[in-house]
Amino acid sequence: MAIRVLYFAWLRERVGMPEESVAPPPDIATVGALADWLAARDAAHAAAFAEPGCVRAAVNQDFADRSAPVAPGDEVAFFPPVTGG
Amino acid sequence: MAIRVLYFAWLRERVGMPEESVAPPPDIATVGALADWLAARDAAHAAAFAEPGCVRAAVNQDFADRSAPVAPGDEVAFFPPVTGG
Amino acid sequence: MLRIAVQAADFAPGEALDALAALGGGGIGCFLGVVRPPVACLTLEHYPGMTEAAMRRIAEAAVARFDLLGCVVIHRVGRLAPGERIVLAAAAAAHRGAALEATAFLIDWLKTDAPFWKKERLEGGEERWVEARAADVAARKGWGV
Amino acid sequence: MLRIAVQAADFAPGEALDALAALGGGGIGCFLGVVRPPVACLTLEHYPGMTEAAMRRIAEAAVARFDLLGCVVIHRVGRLAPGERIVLAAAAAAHRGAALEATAFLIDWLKTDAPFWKKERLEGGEERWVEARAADVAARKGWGV
Repeated sequence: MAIRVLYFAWLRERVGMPEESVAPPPDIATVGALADWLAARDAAHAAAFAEPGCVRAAVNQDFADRSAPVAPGDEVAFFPPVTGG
Repeated sequence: MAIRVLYFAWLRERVGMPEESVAPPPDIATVGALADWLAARDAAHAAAFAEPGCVRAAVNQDFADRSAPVAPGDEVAFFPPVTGG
Repeated sequence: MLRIAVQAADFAPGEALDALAALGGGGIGCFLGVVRPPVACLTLEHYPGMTEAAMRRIAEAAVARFDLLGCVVIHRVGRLAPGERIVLAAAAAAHRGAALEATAFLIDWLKTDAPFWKKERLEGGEERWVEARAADVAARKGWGV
Repeated sequence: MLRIAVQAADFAPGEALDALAALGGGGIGCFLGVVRPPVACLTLEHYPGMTEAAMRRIAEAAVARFDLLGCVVIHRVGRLAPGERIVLAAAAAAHRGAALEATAFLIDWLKTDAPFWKKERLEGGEERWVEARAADVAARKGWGV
């Protein structure tokens, strides 16, 4: 089972797509590891994750930090700090 | 020239009229002196001014304390603490 | 923009907010006061002439203090039933902080500095003049000056 | 009463206030955010599903914390022109203090805890993603928790 990855705002623009399904190796078990693994895929992903301090994440629609666990079947979203309201 | 005196809320009810024109002797020259002079007029006025701590005043439509001067031609209002909003 | 009104008629809060939203600011704060049960009937008395002047002074103080683009203060008088609107205080500013603080300022000052008096009739028929609350005086004093 | 909406369509602030005024409280606080020049166009993106859940959590926290009778939070998404309404946060309570504090709480939390992102196009044509403001994070932290 894959991980569904969503991108929002400028991460979406830099990656060039709103979402993708990925199947990282089993040792990719946290948000931070997944981000690093995605960043290493190609230049577009690298650009999206180039400023780790500006990247926030959610796992299954709950805000999550880099140490939060991820597993196949999860929905993981990456985005900049929110600016609604 | 007389002083126009207005009453509001329960002061109006106790005095029994919304306003009156009075001509106190010339030594009645402050809000406090005027209130005491009015209170001595009859039982209705006495009842209105019976709780001096609950009586506020305005002279010519500006809040005023007991020491504020009053003179013929002024409009002086007496009322309880305000409760709008 | 300053809009002050003392009136027996009801008012439309949406219209006040629209007028404030048109001023080019980013944030509008608003407080709406309504007659709350168990009051069966509320009668609002005021001091014509002084009331409008006091409301204008309060509004002008808010505009200066919070750098507002405008504010609206509407206060009804006469007899009001439960659920009826009593008062609206609203403020437009560049940002939300000033808009919401100004709104609180306006309503806090209205409670202590504008000559209105409320008489309540309770559901049992008993009538009483509402007493000024120490909390309102404290809220007003919290703004300094 | 809890009304949460994420929508492209405009909304009527007066309707939200009417619904809150009908709950039997004495005070309704409201914040209305509008697109402010010199922004020529604002585009709001969100995270469908998570957005509604986050807004509901924020609204429920406000209801519990301020003992509200109800609250309304409406946030628009998509493209908005200057002067258009973006967001409304409103709260009904027994008294004004809780209503206004809850309103500030709702909008402060929305700024930091709901997944919306704003892209501005300036009058010159330049586009940029709005950056999160340290002041917003500080305002959110000011509520504790």
